Amino acid sequence: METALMVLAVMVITGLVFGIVLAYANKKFAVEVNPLIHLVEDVLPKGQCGACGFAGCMAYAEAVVLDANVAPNLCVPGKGPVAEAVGKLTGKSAPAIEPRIAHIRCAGSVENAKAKYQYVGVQDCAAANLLQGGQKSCQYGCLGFGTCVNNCPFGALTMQPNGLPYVDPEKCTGCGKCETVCPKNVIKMLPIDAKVSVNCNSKDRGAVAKKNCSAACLGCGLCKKNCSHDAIIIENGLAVVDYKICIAECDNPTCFAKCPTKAIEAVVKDRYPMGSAANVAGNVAM
Amino acid sequence: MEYLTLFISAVIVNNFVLTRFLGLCVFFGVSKNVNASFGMGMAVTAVMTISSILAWLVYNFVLLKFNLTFLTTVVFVLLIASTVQLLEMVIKKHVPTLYNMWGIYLMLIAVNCVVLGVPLLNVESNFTFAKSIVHAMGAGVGFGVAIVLMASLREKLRLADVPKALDGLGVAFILAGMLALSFLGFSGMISL
Amino acid sequence: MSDGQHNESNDSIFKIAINLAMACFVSGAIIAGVNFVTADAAAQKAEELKNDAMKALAQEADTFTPVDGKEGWFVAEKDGQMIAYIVPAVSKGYGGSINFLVAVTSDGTVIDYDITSHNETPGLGDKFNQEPFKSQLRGKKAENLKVVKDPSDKEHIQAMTGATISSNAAAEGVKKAVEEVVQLMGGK
Amino acid sequence: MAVNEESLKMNLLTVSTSPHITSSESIPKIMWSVNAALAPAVIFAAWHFGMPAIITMLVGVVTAVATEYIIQVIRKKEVTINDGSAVLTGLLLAMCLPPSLPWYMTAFGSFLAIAVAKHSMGGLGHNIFNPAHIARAAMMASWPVAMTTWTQMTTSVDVVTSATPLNILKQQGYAKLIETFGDASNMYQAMFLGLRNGSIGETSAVLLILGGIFLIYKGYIKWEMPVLMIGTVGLLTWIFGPSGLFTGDPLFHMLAGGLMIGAFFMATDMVTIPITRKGKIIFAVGAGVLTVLIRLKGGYPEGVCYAILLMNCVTPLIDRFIVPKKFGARR
Amino acid sequence: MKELWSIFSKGILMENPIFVLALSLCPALAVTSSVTNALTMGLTVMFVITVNNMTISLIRNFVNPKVRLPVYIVSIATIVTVAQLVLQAYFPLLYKALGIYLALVVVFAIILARAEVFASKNNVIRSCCDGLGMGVGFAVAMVIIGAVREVFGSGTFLGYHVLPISYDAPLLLILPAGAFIVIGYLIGGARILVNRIEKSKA
Amino acid sequence: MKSFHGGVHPNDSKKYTAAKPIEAAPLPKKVIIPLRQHIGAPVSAIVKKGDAVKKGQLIARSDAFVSGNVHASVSGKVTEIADYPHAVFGTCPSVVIESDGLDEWAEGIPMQRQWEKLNSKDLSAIIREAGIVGMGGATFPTHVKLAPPPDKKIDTFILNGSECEPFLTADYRSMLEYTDRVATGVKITMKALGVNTGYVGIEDNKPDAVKALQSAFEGTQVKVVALPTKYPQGAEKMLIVMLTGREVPSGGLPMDVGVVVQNVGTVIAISDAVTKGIPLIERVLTVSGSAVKEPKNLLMRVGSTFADALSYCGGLNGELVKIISGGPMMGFAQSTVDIPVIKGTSGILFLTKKDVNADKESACIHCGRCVEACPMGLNPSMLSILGERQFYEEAKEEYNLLDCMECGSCVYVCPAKRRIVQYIRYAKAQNAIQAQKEQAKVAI
Ligand SMILES: Cc1cc2nc3c(=O)[nH]c(=O)nc-3n(C[C@H](O)[C@H](O)[C@H](O)COP(=O)(O)O)c2cc1C
Ligand SMILES: Cc1cc2nc3c(=O)[nH]c(=O)nc-3n(C[C@H](O)[C@H](O)[C@H](O)COP(=O)(O)O)c2cc1C
Ligand SMILES: Cc1cc2nc3c(=O)[nH]c(=O)nc-3n(C[C@H](O)[C@H](O)[C@H](O)COP(=O)(O)O)c2cc1C
Ligand SMILES: Cc1cc2nc3c(=O)[nH]c(=O)nc-3n(C[C@H](O)[C@H](O)[C@H](O)CO)c2cc1C
Ligand code: SF4
Ligand code: SF4
Ligand code: SF4
Ligand code: SF4
Ligand code: FES
Repeated sequence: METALMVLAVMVITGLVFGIVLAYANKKFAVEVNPLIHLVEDVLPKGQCGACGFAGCMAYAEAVVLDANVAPNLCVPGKGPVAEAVGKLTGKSAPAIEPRIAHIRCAGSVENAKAKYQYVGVQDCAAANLLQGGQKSCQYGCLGFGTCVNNCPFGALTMQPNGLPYVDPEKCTGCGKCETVCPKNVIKMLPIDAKVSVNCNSKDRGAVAKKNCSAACLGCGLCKKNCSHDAIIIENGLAVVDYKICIAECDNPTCFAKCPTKAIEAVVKDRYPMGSAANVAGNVAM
Repeated sequence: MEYLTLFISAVIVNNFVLTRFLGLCVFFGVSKNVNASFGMGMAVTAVMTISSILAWLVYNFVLLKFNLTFLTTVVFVLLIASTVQLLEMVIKKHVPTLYNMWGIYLMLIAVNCVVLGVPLLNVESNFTFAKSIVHAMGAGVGFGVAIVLMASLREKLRLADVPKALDGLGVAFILAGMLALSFLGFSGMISL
Repeated sequence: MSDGQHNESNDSIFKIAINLAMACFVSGAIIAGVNFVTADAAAQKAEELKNDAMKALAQEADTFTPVDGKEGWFVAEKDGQMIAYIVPAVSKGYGGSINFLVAVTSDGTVIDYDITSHNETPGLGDKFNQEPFKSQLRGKKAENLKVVKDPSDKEHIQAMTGATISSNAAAEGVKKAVEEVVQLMGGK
Repeated sequence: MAVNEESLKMNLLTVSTSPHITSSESIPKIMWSVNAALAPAVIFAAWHFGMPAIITMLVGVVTAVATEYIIQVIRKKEVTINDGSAVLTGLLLAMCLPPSLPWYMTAFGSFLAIAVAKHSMGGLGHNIFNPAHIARAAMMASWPVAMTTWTQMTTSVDVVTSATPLNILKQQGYAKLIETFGDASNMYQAMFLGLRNGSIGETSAVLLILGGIFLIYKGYIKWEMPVLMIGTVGLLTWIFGPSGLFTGDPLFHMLAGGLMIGAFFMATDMVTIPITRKGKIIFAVGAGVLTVLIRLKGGYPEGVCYAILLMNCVTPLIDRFIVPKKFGARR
Repeated sequence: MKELWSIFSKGILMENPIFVLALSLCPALAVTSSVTNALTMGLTVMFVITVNNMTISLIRNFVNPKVRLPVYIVSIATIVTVAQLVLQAYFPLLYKALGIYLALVVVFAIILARAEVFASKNNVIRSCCDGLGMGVGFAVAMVIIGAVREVFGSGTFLGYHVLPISYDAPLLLILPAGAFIVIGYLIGGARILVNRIEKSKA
Repeated sequence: MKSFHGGVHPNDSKKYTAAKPIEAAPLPKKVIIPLRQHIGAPVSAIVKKGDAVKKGQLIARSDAFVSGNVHASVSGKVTEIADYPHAVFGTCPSVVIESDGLDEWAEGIPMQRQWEKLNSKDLSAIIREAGIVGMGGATFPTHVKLAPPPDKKIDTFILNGSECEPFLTADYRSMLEYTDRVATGVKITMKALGVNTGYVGIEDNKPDAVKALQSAFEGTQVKVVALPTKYPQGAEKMLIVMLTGREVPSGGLPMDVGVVVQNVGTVIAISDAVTKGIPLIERVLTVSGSAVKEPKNLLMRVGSTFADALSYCGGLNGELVKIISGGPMMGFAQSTVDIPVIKGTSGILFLTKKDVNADKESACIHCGRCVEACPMGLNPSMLSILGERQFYEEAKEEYNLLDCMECGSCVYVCPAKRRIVQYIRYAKAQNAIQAQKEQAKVAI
């Protein structure tokens, strides 16, 4: 019994002493850490892709909490739900972000596009690009060393045997990392419900483009003529689709039918044409 | 001389991390970066020395006196946790850069095997007050040496082509194993 | 710290301290309770264990009585007749100190020994607590407690292969115990 | 890469970044040269220890190469067993083992060296520890008895055959050592030529030195490293002699154990040592100091292996602090 | 029910405390040289973590946030001390075998981590499931490590010879260095497994 | 003489052309004159398609100070102004002139001028007008170097006659055959700079050039020094430290230590421009390599193509795998022969497989050869690894990425055949992009 009392005494005294010390210290040394930051960070998908424009998820969380000017919907991979959650936590309203997907604007596979020299060196597009713009005759085309593939934080890209990357629509979050690392500017983000896509990035004149690559957009304007909604313009010898008009007004695209090089194509049912088996086969057959 | 032997033994021959397996969570958690590891080594040394002193006093003047040795665990852990928390608050307030470097790991010291284990070993081996302090400091320095070495190795491996499955923690363990193998060279050098 | 508490409570220092003290109080109560229940059993078990250990060393003995003035020493008696001293000893091995409990007859012959704690390498040095090494030491006197590496020498103790240091330590620890007993007897 | 194969067929010009010419040195050339430099010692060992040594060396090399091959196939990496580095690791490991070790121990060690120490870190160039030494240390820990059992030599020259000189020194003292060999000059001679017991490849100092000189001449190793490491060992053992300061026998310590093979062939493994010349010097001296520390104070008679491993541990730190002097830093 | 199962099961592999979360690594090395020790420690931790999770979940609303950590620690320490006392009284040999690590259960990060991350935000039943799951995951991991080390390092399992007597066990596995290396590869293996499962789910 | 740290000793391969006197190449039928032949602001054409031009006529200029005028190198008709392949930039807008075969000088050229009477300002103006840029390879506009900012006191001029690149012998032959023009050019430059101390640094594998210049500079303040043969002896930082003992600070320019360095070709051009009023329209270059039949030193018009050079040299001999504009250590590999010669083209190499080493790259084995070879005291091994792993910032902040002059010594010695220079360029490029982004952010 005596032991028991001693135990209780010791424990209670210990508890009291540390309680007082800690509580006092807590008051004395308190530092304001905004717990919101952690909450926001918890919500983010932690891909650390930087699509938000900050150095990783933590940095964005900090910025969005502390800086009133930082919008809550900057996280692209998180899509709507994350934007909403961040908006709720920070009390900022979150306009929906438009879902998008990476699109390879090049059909210059090994078969279609000529090489101008044999490259020996570091297997990286940006590095190869420093040598006279890379080994392709077409100076706008995909170099095929897969810098985008290696940089996709979500593993959505794979390199195909034909030397062009393939975007897995299931995995691509639309973060846009690949767009920023591609030295040739081949990748562009496409609205997720786009109906047609131009698979070329060449700003060469038609004859030159054709000489360099059999799948090039020649800038001939047939698609423009065939579009009844004026959604296509020819810019620097390249067809450009205005997706605002295209998506809103067109429900039966016909523009691509006449394209002599199939540089403009319908986006097939699985949302995305490039690299699909049929598409590769089509390119080779030409 | 006796103290020196004790110290050296705790630092290298019986290194707490590599042969006694104490404090591994922090050892693996923080050893990604040499600078942070160096700081952590110092922090552990400091915390361990302070808590060993307090623990020795409490044990010998309270617990032993009243025959309450079965309370050792509870009292020690509370003592250490509170000391660390106090330390954390002080550092956070006054040296924020240091705080940022260790981040959440400072809290991990509070509940870290080596920090509790050394005071426990001290009382278990009936060390005198002075010996306890030397032992604790030796253990802390040993921890520091191990974690800094580990961090430098891991910084080098960061650039290596490590198999994917092993990258990170797996290879860190294998490295620790090799570090321990190398430290076997010191074995038999000092026996207590 | 991943604390999700938004409500920064402004409780007084005292209130906070009481909170912790309460926890400690409950904890103390539980521990005291459990201790109350187990203390006797533990003490009894410890006693039993000790007796068992000593019994294992001096199998014939039926009672063990502590020796005055010699901490940790016991006299093993059979039918009131003293047959051995049970003596603790320490020596230095490969990995640190080794603790022994040695049963020695009054004329300084080893009956048996047990190693109660050591830090030798498992599978190597720790074989000194197993047969056949152990049996080598039984029946030996102080002058024969010496490690040699010559297989033909049956007078002395054969080193365990690859663990000469541990072998030496075992022999030395036991020898120390024997010598102390001899000294005690001689001093009488 | 598909892109390049295609362009190759079309006979296009090659374009790459400057420089467009390189020296003729290559990794295989270096590795095979080191193998060649070891050849005299290998042949001597085969003669000196006979069949058991030959088997151990074969098992070491074959296991190492096979392991490397399998791992590279599994990891879908280019198979580089022809570059000679796996052969070298296997061979060096075998040369640091007692001749009549059971074959499965050698195989275990060789596997460990390649699989754990080398390829788990990423393969050639990425390993932090000397694979052969990691394997030896692991084997030492695994089978301490077998690893310290020294058997008959086929060419024994009336010398004790059951222990290595360092073992005799550690366990029976210096006087016994001299006694074993007759007199001191006999001892130095036997040890210099290699007519003594020990690990397979470590005994013949003269052949190892010859191999080392070849490598220095080829520029594959820096002369400072072996010289400083051996010199440090000599100096320290002389200073800290058995009966007071400056009473040691430096010559004995320099010739004994694995110091020669360690200093010429293992402390010089560029993958695991500092990159700068100054760093290499620090490494060599440090390894020498640790060798002496372990020999004189440690639990083992020999310390070269652990000394090198311990210096491997600090190599990244050395590289961090010992950096080349940059041009233009001085005004 | 399904939810509880998923709370329970995640601790076993997907969030295994040792192989995946890398918490509580000390016991995973220190007391796994034999399966018996590993199992005892595993069960002890399982007991402590479960009881503690329930306790914390019960008292979470009464704890002042400023002393949250000390209170949690007191709770854990109490449970550990109880376990200590019981083991000491009824299983003294096991008590001795676990040595200082038994007291150190208090500071195994996994226990506090579960208290902080899970139990302090969930009700008793869920916390109990979480604790059990983590505890089982811990125990399983311990036993796996122990089995590898014991079988290959001494040729026995639970003390019985499972490999031929002629098996010349490499002591390395029993030593610290070997323990680190074994766990390194086990972690690698677990990572491959976890990735496979995640992939098959996706 | 204590040499600078590092450097390498590649086979100098100068035997192909060292003994061959400079030959003037026949007049090309057509020249392609790129509008970017220098570092600095681009120039714009002041002629248009169809215009008739004379040799030496100004055809493109810019108002920017750091820029270089461009002149017609033959007389004839402008047939096109369009993008053409370029040895350094890939493609570049160029003026194409079809030669009329008459090779007529523009009005007022050549003329006679007493340079001794001109002051430094006039000299600079003439040099600027003549479109002279550095002919050692970097093509930095020469008049800019001759007009240092007032806070930089220039006290020394160095003529870079080291020509350390293998294969190249153009400077060597020029020093032997155009000794007087070289001497005059040096004197003019020193006057323009207002300095009295001059050095000529020549590698000691060209003893006759040393002798020739020694007698040419007899009795002047200009010292002709034979330097140990070692690549990159000709890099200006190495040259300066060898001749004056001054180390150009990290990130600095020669003028920071009071020195200006010029190439042999450049001073010849200066001499011609000042004494005869002839702008820079032709240069001496070496055509060599084991894939050409008759390697030669040629005097070629700017704008003639590599194909012209090849045909003057007897065509191909063996399988061509690589064409290099410049030397093998620093030059640029080309993908076609239709590349125009520009002011900075010091050599054209046609190489076969045996010259080129295209072994596979492997991981760095930390042998340290590159560290020992790097004249800039860098750690190329680390730079390449960091580049490979995309740690550009770390390479810049902690491993002095930007100090690398891309001399290629490290790659030359690397047994793992690591493409260190490519990694370095890549890392530099990525850092530049990053810096641009940062600036853009600040601007917003
Ligand atoms: C990992 C390891 C553990 C060892 N443990 C012991 C040990 O517990 N006891 C011992 O006497 N020797 C031990 N040794 C061996 C000693 O270092 C030394 O080699 C041995 O005692 C020499 O004895 P011998 O003459 O019997 O071969 C160990 C060696 C290693 C590598
Ligand atoms: C951006 C830039 C500015 C320069 N400014 C000067 C200058 O003001 N004065 C000068 O004498 N040289 C100047 N230089 C030229 C360098 O000193 C050097 O001659 C030129 O970079 C070519 O050297 P290299 O062939 O060794 O690369 C400049 C070079 C660059 C790239
Ligand atoms: C690695 C390297 C090697 C060089 N070698 C030479 C050379 O051999 N001869 C030369 O005239 N310039 C060489 N240069 C260029 C010089 O550094 C310097 O730019 C030039 O001499 C300046 O003269 P310029 O402006 O008249 O061309 C080299 C530059 C570098 C970076
Ligand atoms: C001079 C020299 C020494 C070497 N020494 C060793 C050695 O001691 N151990 C080893 O495993 N490999 C050695 N190697 C081979 C090679 O570096 C080794 O396979 C790598 O460490 C594996 O990445 C050596 C190579 C050279 C060129
Ligand atoms: S899309 Fe761009 S980054 Fe991707 S492989 Fe093609 S060129 Fe490279
Ligand atoms: S494919 Fe591009 S946009 Fe899509 S997830 Fe990968 S990096 Fe982001
Ligand atoms: S290229 Fe750069 S890193 Fe390489 S040796 Fe030259 S200066 Fe050094
Ligand atoms: S020369 Fe090549 S292999 Fe050697 S250290 Fe440099 S980069 Fe690495
Ligand atoms: S269990 Fe985490 S530090 Fe020991």
